[in-house]
Amino acid sequence: MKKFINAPENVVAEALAGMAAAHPDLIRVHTDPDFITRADAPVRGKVALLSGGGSGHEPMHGGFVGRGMLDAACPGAVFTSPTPDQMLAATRAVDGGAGVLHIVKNYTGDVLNFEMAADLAKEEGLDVAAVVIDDDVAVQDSLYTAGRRGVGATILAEKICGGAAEAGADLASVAALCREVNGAARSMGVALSPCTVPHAGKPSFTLGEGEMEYGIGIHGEPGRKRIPIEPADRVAEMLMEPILADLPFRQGDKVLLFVNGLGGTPLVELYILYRKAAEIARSHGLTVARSLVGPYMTSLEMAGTSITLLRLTDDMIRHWDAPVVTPALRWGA
Amino acid sequence: MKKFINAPENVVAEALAGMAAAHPDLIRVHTDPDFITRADAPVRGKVALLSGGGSGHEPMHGGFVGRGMLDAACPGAVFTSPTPDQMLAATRAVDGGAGVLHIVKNYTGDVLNFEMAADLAKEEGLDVAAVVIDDDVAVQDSLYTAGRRGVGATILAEKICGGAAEAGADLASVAALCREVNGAARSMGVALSPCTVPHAGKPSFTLGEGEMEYGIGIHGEPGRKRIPIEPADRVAEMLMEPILADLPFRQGDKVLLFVNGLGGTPLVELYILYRKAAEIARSHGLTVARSLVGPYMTSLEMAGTSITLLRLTDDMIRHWDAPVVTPALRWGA
Amino acid sequence: MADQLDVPLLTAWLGRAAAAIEAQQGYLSDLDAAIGDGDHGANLARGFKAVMAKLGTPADPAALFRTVGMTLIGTVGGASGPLYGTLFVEMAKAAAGRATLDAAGWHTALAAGVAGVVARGKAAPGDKTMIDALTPAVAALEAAASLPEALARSAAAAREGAEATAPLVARKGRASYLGERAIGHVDPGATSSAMLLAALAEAAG
Amino acid sequence: MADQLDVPLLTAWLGRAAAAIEAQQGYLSDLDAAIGDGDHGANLARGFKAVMAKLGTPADPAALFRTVGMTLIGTVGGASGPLYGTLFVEMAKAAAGRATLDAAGWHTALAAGVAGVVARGKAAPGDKTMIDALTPAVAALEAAASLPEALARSAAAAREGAEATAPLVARKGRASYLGERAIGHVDPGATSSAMLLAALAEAAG
Ligand SMILES: Nc1ncnc2c1ncn2[C@@H]1O[C@H](COP(=O)(O)OP(=O)(O)O)[C@@H](O)[C@H]1O
Ligand SMILES: Nc1ncnc2c1ncn2[C@@H]1O[C@H](COP(=O)(O)OP(=O)(O)O)[C@@H](O)[C@H]1O
Ligand SMILES: [Mg+2]
Ligand SMILES: [Mg+2]
Ligand SMILES: [Mg+2]
Ligand SMILES: [Mg+2]
Repeated sequence: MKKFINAPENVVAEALAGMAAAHPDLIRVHTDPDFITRADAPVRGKVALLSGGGSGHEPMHGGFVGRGMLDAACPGAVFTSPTPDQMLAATRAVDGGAGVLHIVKNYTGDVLNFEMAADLAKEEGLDVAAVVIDDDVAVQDSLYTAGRRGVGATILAEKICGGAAEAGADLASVAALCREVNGAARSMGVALSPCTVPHAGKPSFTLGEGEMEYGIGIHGEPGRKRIPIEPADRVAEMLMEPILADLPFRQGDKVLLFVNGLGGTPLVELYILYRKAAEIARSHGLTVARSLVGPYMTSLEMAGTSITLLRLTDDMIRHWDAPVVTPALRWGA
Repeated sequence: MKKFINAPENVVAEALAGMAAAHPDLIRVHTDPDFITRADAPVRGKVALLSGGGSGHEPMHGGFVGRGMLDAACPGAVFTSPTPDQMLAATRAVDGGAGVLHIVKNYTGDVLNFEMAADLAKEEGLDVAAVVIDDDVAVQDSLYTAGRRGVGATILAEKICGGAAEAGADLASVAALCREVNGAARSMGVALSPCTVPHAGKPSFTLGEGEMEYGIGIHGEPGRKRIPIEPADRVAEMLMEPILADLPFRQGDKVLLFVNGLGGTPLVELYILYRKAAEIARSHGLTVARSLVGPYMTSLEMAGTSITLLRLTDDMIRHWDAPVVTPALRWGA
Repeated sequence: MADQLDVPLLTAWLGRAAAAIEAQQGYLSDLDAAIGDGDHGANLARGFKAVMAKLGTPADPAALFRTVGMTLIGTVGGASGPLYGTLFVEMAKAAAGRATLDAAGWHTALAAGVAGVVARGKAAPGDKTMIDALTPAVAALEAAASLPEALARSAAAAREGAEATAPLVARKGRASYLGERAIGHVDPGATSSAMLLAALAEAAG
Repeated sequence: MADQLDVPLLTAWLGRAAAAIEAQQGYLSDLDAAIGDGDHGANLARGFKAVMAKLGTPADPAALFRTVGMTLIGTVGGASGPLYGTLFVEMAKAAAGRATLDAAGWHTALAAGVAGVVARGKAAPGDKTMIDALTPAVAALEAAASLPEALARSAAAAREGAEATAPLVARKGRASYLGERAIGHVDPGATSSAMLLAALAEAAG
């Protein structure tokens, strides 16, 4: 294992300290329990947005804390969901009197811990709503699985709901918008290499020189199937096909196309994939009205990509375009 | 070689097409010869900034084209400097009547090609100035080398000079500021793994499990020496020491601390390094007034980092803080 | 050979459990890497280390269970944190007011704990989770001659239950993403459950 | 056995050179990977492919050299693009107005080309660059009995010059970053220069 770390058990704490030092104007880092809030939290009268999950996916979620996006993020150990006490303390810290929305990625651990936190917060009289994101078409959404995973749509929901909250929407409306974004988004991922969790010290799986993991998650878990590696254009097709098949994207729809890097894939390759994915979208009569390209939801140093397609409403576009000032996403202010 | 590409010879063209599709509001991609300009180029009356270099360092330079930073970028083949015809065509395209500054990283190839381009542009009556960036303390700056390489300071110079140009500074002033930034910045890098140039199809060097390349460049070339891998805090020290030793950074100086990822290093590790680097800067009596953390100047998928320290003047801070609207760096507008 | 579980014995159990988890940390994480995300050993090791640091000298079994449960909830994270936490918190409720637990008392407590895990995680036997170890462990306590014998049988049943998860397709948790690819791998949570109960049998044996 | 270099012969030379570069592309890039960035083979292969596509039927050697030079400048990039480009552009200037080049004419042209490379790249002999092959190649042309013999000697001198770069520390180009680590490796640009001159000797031989 070759990493710039001091000790596996200190990775999260030291990275948080680094974030605090690098972005004092944007965020505050709280320790024991660990969470990140925007520098000016709580914002009076504004619905607060809170997300969280395992570390190792940076910039998600801590990099999205700031004006126009998240009010707080709770980082767990690497690839391990955070604990209810973190979420409870963060909920208290960012509640500005208009309630707190928990944006939860659909993994058993995240869901259970957020449930416990929400129960505790409600016992304290806090107004908490939760939306579970589950956009990953690699997983069959059936009674026989834990359901679809939450992946790329999480970031889109955080930005769009952040815009709505900043514009004064109330908790029920922000939660409804979050559900709407989740319902209109689909994702699919593929990996060319595994990643190494610091604690484990060895790669989470092994892939042959000619192989890729299709339907990969973001926690180093194996994907849906292992298949021969394909040229970039074919990979883009293989990711777009199940996305387009799953949601009735219709001729004339405006979409946001998000080509995400899982960490170890250079930007130049993401743009090669974007080119083909956009072409496929256009050939289906869709208008790619907004885009996002980069390593925004990573899996440590994994080489791989995921594509997320979101069917946009005009409301979503407005809130997407609204100013955002966070360490990782910033525009309009 | 496992990459999301179609064919090595199409990497640059397809990535450029992807960039054009993803950022139509910010940039225009021109082909044959290849270059990128900001969408509204030429900007009348503004000094234009042009940079360029081999591809494979994304987002540098194409990702920095847009309002408040570069007017144009010329991408070469992967890790190969672009050619004079690209630079000449780009110079013509962005000249708004106030002259064009070429920001050139100090590599023989970049310098020679930019020299030829500047000669040709001047023959056409264009007003061109060039500044060579050479901030890499890994290379001895002597008669016996090609001189220090241009690395992280390039991006800082592009942003700061972009701000000055936008504010109306004339060509001589922007060039002087660029030289000033270069003179006040020092960088040093280290790699944990090599990268694979698509054309070569195999890693540019091999490193043992316990080894790192100290004093690495950004083109997959070997570094100054191969040494045993160290904990992150020690790595930060080993990068900061030669930087601090080289320039008389003085107690009370304000500095910008830039911890750059070379591609394959997760953000969480960059923040761990940032934490220690900032601590070292503080312990030398420096005030870290601004910071930048992320994979801004990469070497394909290389795992590694570089640290750049820039001694700031109030002018530099003002131009750093000024609005910038590019695919990779964006704030204030 | 104890016939009652009192605070010193339960404390000894947790010490053994923590040591076993620490020693088997790599093994548990390897099991999890095969069909999950490879953190189960690290998660539990972190949790049980915190438990040993926090435990102190609780007044009674209920207080002990509650501290264990809350500590696990606060330090483990992931799926197993809330589930093991709930196990102990529900055992605390069921053991409330008792200075010691005999075989029947332990049976009541563990059954309540497992019911809590089922309520929270919604897993049924055969879903390839810790429930596949815990449910037979409760059942094996039914008609026991002595406490040590009951605990030994319960631990054996948990072990068998854990091993029997190998041929299953997972229907809960992260392994459920894998479909048929989960076949042939033992569930990490079921394995850690069996370890915990083995430690108890040893402590009381 | 030609005693003049005319356009057909020079065209044949470039064809051989392009084929040799293409065939040795991997070798040249490997040499460059050891002490540079591993692209020298790909750079020249791209350039000479473009040269063959653009060449057409030039009116005289000067036109041919100019097309080669401008094409290399426009397609190779890196350090070698402007340098090889300058070599040919300066040869074009020196050959202006001649329908063919005899041994003396070629000597004049090559010397002018190499002087251009030195002017642009500022390398001296012993700096571990293409100059270490080109300079002896010019010198070897001095007192030649016949053109083929001159070209054969020149090619041999270039080859020896290239090989002699191995023990040197580089003082120009990317390899200069390496200091002592460059010792033991042959310079890629010197090697490609030797290849070009070998192709000429073969074409005229
Ligand atoms: N819904 C559930 N009910 C019961 N046990 C579950 C459930 N989901 C997961 N588990 C158990 O949790 C274990 C995984 O724990 P752990 O690896 O610590 O958490 P995570 O899956 O979040 O990484 C599984 O092996 C399984 O036994
Ligand atoms: N200043 C110089 N003068 C002469 N030749 C040089 C100079 N710098 C580099 N070279 C030659 O260029 C070769 C490298 O070419 P190439 O790999 O194509 O370019 P780059 O170094 O930009 O990647 C070196 O092997 C050397 O022979
Ligand atoms: Mg986990
Ligand atoms: Mg090069
Ligand atoms: Mg796990
Ligand atoms: Mg080279």
